[in-house]
Amino acid sequence: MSALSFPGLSWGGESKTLPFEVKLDIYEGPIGLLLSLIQAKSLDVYQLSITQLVQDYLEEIERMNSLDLEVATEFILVAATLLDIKCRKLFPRTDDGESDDDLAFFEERDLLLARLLECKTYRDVSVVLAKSLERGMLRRPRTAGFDEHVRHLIADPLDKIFPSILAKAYMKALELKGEATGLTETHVTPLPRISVQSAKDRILSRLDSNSGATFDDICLDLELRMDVVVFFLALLDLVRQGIINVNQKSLRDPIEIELSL
Amino acid sequence: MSDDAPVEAIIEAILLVATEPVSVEVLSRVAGVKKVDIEDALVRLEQKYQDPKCGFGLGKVQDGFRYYSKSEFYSYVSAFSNETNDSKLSGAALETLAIIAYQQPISRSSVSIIRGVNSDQVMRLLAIKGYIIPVGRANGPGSSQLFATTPMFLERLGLNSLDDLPKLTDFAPSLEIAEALEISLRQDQN
Amino acid sequence: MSDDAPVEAIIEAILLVATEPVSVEVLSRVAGVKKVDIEDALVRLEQKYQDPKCGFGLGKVQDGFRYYSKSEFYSYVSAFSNETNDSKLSGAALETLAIIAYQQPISRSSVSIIRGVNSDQVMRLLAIKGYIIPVGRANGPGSSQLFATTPMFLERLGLNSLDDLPKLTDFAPSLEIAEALEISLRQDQN
Repeated sequence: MSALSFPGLSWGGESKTLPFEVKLDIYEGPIGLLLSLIQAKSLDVYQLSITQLVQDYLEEIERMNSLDLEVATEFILVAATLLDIKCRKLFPRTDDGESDDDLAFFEERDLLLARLLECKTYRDVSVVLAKSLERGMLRRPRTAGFDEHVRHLIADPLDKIFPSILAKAYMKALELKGEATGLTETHVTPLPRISVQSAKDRILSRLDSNSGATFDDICLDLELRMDVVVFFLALLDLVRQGIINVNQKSLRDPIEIELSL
Repeated sequence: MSDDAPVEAIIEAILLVATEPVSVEVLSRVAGVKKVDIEDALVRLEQKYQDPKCGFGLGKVQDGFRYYSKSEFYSYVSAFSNETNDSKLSGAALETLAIIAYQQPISRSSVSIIRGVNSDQVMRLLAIKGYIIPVGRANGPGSSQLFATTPMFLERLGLNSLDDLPKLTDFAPSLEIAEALEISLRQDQN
Repeated sequence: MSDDAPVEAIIEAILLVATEPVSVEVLSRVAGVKKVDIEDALVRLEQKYQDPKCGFGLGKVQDGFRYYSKSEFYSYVSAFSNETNDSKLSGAALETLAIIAYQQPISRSSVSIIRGVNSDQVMRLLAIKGYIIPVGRANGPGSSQLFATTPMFLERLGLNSLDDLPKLTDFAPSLEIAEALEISLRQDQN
């Protein structure tokens, strides 16, 4: 990998106390790791040794000193796709027809390719950004702001505060905190009130042959995040069964749903 | 032109206490003079600061102006602030920053999806460093918090606005690379 | 010994980024020139800033030098403060103050970690307004400065002592949130 590091910000002289610094320097995600490995091996996934990949991965985990479930899951997915590719190469199919399995495989392969390309784009552009940041570090903005002697000129930022407002602000700050560490409400959310089957029924009842709906529309009256998750699972299952088609223009666009045929 | 207080001096007094870039509009309102007069004064100030005996200059970011130490004196400034290079941004952090810069506003989970790895901690670090900031919530289901880059990020890049970011299309992998990747993933047809 | 960088320019660059008054000793060490040369340069700078077109000047405080906006322009500086002190800043300041009030003594970095954004500037503002004050250093490695609220803060709130702050038990955070907080604070100390 190219050297991406550049002199970072001083952080009130306390940068040494940042807890996660070291960890970040070591680890790149599965997609990034995979991309690095493919590039190192002249872009040939086929030649890539799965055992080598797994071994490299395990070494990374070792260095991280912890197993992140999400990272592991993602890695397994990527590795499985690669394994599938290798298997198909080793055991060529005899029949010419394309089965559903084949289609699913092609889809997965294309998805992996798209992600590799996307990942590479951002990685390449980040090298340029790093250079600009490095140049930007050479000049420093003034941050001193108002000095002691002009203190009386500063509009009081805490006009009209009461103890209760302060307490509320504190509680709000703590809630934000909980989210920042990834401990979100899902940890305390009650069990879903809807089954996947009934969610499927409800999705289908919203669709007719003429018009579709968006996932957001369908989830509009759901109160619990858990219920949204259930509806999403139902959505995935309906796609798998070929009952509906979904379409999303880009990551943040609504998921459009319509009946198949 | 006011005869008692020179516009340049008013601008200097304001920029000295500013901690963020100040727009011509704000300068004009606070100084009580027309925007063109502020603009003229800014040009004169820029000329004045070009003197090599001057250690700082004006920087323009996101339509605002702010004082900067000149980059020629970087070594002195960093010696003064006792900086060490041990707070480097990692490749992971830079990659994350790039994704946020181009896709903002974007949620933690969307970044994680693109990178293929949980990016919460990297994003927390970037927020604490002041490069990104939460800007509100998506209004879809689940309503996750969205993040965007800060003016400081643009400032560090020396850019006026997000439009000045390098075009992403210039960085799309070349056809050869895309093909090579695809071939390597393609199943043998025979 | 300066190679070709003018001493005045080096001093200007340093004073521009400084947030506290800087002594002649420090300037001399950082610029790598003799103290007399720094003193001479400071005299030349003072003369330069006397120009009525200059909005700020050099001030000497407790053996240190810093920039200050000239008092002729205080009305503009004050107007600028009113203009920029929008609700956004107030919200950030309130949140920061609340965290310090309930968790004191606490370091800058701990506040930043809890808020998820760099809070150095807000804390500087709160210190200048006299609501918080540095009270010593943590004894861990790195030994960051700790901050606490002032008697003036209590006075503003109409409280006799910190014990009179509203009890949080009524709306205490869930165990998970409390744990997350504790973990991050623990990390911070290591």
